[in-house]
Amino acid sequence: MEHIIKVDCLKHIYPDKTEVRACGLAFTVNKGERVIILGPNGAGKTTLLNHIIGLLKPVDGQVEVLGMSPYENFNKLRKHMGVVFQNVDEQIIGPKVYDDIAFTARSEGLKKDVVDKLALDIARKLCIEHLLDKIPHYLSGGQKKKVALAGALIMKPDFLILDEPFDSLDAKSKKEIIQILNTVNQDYNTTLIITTHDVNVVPSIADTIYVINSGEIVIKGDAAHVFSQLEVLKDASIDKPILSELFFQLQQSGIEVDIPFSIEEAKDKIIDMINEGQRV
Amino acid sequence: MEHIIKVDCLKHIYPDKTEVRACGLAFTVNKGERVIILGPNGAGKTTLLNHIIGLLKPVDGQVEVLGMSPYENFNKLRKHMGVVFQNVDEQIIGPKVYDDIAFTARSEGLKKDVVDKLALDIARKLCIEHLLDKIPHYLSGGQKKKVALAGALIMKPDFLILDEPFDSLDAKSKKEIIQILNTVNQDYNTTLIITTHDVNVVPSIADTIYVINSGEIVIKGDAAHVFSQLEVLKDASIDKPILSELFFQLQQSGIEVDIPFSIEEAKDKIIDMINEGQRV
Amino acid sequence: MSHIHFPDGIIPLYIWIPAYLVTFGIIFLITKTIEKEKIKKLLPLTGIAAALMLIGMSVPLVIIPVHLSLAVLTGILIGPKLGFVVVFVVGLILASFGHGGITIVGINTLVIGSEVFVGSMLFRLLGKKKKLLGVVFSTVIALVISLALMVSVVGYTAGFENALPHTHLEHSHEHEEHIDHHEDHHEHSGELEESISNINYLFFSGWVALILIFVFGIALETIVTSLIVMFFYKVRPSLIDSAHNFANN
Amino acid sequence: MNISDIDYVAIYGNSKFHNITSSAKVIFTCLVLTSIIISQSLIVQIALLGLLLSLYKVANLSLRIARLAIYPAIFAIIFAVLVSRQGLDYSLYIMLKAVNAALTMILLITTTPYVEVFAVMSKVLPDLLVDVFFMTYRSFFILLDRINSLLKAVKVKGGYHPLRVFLNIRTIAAVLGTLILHALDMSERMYKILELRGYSGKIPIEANMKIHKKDDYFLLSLGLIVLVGVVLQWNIL
Repeated sequence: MEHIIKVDCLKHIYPDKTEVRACGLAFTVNKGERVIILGPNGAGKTTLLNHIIGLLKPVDGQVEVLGMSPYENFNKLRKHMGVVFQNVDEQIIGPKVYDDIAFTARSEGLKKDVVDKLALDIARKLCIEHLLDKIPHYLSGGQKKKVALAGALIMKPDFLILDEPFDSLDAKSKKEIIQILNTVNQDYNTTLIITTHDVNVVPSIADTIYVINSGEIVIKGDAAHVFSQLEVLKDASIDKPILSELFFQLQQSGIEVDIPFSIEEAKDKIIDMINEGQRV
Repeated sequence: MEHIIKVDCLKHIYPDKTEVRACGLAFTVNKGERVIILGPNGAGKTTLLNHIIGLLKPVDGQVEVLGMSPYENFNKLRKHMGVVFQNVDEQIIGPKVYDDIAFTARSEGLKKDVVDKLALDIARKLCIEHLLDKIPHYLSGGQKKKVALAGALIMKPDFLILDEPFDSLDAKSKKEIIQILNTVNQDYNTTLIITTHDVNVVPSIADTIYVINSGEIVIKGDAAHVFSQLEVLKDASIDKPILSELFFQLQQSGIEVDIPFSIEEAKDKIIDMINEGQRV
Repeated sequence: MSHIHFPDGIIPLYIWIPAYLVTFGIIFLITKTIEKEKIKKLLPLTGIAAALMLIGMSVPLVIIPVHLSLAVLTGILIGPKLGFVVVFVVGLILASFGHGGITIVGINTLVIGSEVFVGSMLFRLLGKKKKLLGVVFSTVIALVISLALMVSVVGYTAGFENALPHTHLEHSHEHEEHIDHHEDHHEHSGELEESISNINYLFFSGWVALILIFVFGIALETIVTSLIVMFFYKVRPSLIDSAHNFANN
Repeated sequence: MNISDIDYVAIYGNSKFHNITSSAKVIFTCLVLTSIIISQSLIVQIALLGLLLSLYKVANLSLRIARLAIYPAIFAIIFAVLVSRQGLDYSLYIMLKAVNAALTMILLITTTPYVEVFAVMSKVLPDLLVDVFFMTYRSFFILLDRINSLLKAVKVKGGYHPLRVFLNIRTIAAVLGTLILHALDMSERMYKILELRGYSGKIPIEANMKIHKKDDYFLLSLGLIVLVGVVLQWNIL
């Protein structure tokens, strides 16, 4: 498969002289892939995203999206991207929910009935039809996130780029958002690039995970691979996923068992062990 | 023990006519207790806190703090409370970190050397001495949280009331804040009242947990009790803690085992089961 | 929009010092008329309004080519009294990095303060029944008045007569008192009559250009202010309605 | 160069000038400003410009910062050429006066954090006004982040079209409307916080303003010499 995004040892210097890097392993994304960028606050996740979006100009290193430099081809590439930043409050531009969802379509100069249809379609897909006439300000956190997501998705972009989409959400909203993202990925083959520091959502949404720690991409792989590397995760002060930690401790107690990454897998492994009656 | 806070079926109506309640089980707090109010976004957690603080006047029901109505005795009770709201940016008032931490002490009219000592003590306790001379908007999220916490703690209040203190923090900062809170609780016997939707932090900080769902307090008890009630938690759309879910599934598979609430406990239980070689 | 970007050293002492004194007098009166208890509530509001105005004036909004002042809007939202305080605070902060002189802050406050006052009072009067028309009229009139004030200050300083072709001779004396270096120039002023009228002509077309800029500025500020007020009507009408009952602010 | 850049330079800049006690710098600024305003001689203005530029060197300030003075320079020139029509010397004099005054203010504000300037001002201004300054300062940075995010979102969503002016204006109105709405809610919350934290009608600050260092005295003497020099020259002429 061809890489539609390639990032190679990026370096960025902010006006206040902070240097942020994304070096280490190469960052590549295939069409339709669901990519998670995992790392603690301040690791450089958002800087990496902003380079991919084309909002920042790399001081050093390379970023390529669809074979182009995103910074220099911002207006061309913008149409391929849907972006939701971390704080939804700061990106929903009202007055009504409808206005925000329709924003990009309207800005493209599409006709009113086309815009209406697009907005209604995406609102239906995200089950927020009933919110279209509401004022965004009074919505709950989860609802706002869905509105921002609908606004990013209205033009059916090739990539969906999300910065900490699960932050501040309760369990239910988190699950809903994950489900929406997976549906969108399947139905439109949309590539997902998502940053998060919440390790527990990862297995349910990631094809590939990049772990980034103080500007270095230190692990790349699927959930099973990443979550077995407890030491590297610890260095990156990433929450050890609870199951990995439990099974790691079992290993330490002398039990021979692989580390699972879903509750079902863990249950099966435990039942097997009990059945075998392995003595410790 | 005597209840220092009592809330009984509270009802509040916001200007936009939204009605928020905190009914169901009675909400009581003892001196020195660490209380967690757990619930999804919009369940009424913050409303409950605002009543305890005395910022809202109940339309119906009763709130008592140290035997008084907090709304009517706001200025008296204020001095017993340290409060940190969800958005710390907005509550750091002092132009420099030191000014902010010292704010309450100075407003009380204490002498300079007393204020200095209090501010330095609390800054040391929270390991933010090196920040005292900084200007707040250059701090990271986790640092701001600690500064706000120091400002709330300077007068060694009887209660510390925190609204979603773990929101948006990564694993490392979360752990630091939890440790600070537990230390403060032990050293000063400060009563903690904390809202959160993050179920995984609960075991490490809660004596008593109240689960609140659409205005009803539906469960009250310690971690072991609360986390065994998976059905009620599910109704409240609260994340099932991963370990509880795992052991719940083991139970469903016919294994007789109690639900643990820490990784160590889970590990021991699994090892026991393996040793017993209980057949399934 | 009529923030005077005038640097220091042009407006004479006998104008800017009294302007400062009057400004302080007004601020003193304002703080005296607000109840102490209310100050707590109004402090964050005032600070935030000033921050918003600073953002309007100093942050390039990228997608439209000019800065906004948001003065009338501020007046509508927080009333003329606090609006005046806000204008002073903003002026002083802008002056701190050369966005207008430090000596001009008093004059600026009075000029833009009048814009806030006229705008918010007119809106109270006119905005009750016809919302859109009310805000458009209030903004335009407030801007025109403050512009007129500004032009008078500038004009007075420069000497209005100066702008008119036949009075430049009388005026040259005024400057002789000020600046001794220039006597030689003015000795030949008779010979230079012709070229000076040319300059006057240029100067006149300068005024035309200036007026066009003013009209553009007024139009833009009015449109944005009206759109924002209408935005609030849609989103939170109570905000604008309360502007009509601001008896105490 | 905007307020947040200036703030950054003032706080994180490191030079002899940055280290001088704030109150000394404020007094120095007042002395020099007075000199600039009362002096009527081109030569003196040129000399003052020289002095200011060497102080910029001492303070380690880049040209990017001095560029802020171009703005008043242009306005002064417009005034001098279009309005006064007094010839080259006078135009130069007016321009230098404006530039010098601006450079003096900028020197102060890029070497002294706003917070400290406000603290010095708190000795002469009424409490309420000083508190408004502090509140403005805090809110400005919070709201600046917000509007930058909003503008970033507009950019990414394709909300900017160079040729569709009315669309742009409508967008900016929606952006500002959204920002103001958030800001007003924030003011409600800040009010509650002030109440809770026991705000007594004055934000208590500690301003370490005692002039004590050698450099403090040096700067003050420099300011005095400048002023006396200008006054003497004035009297002689």
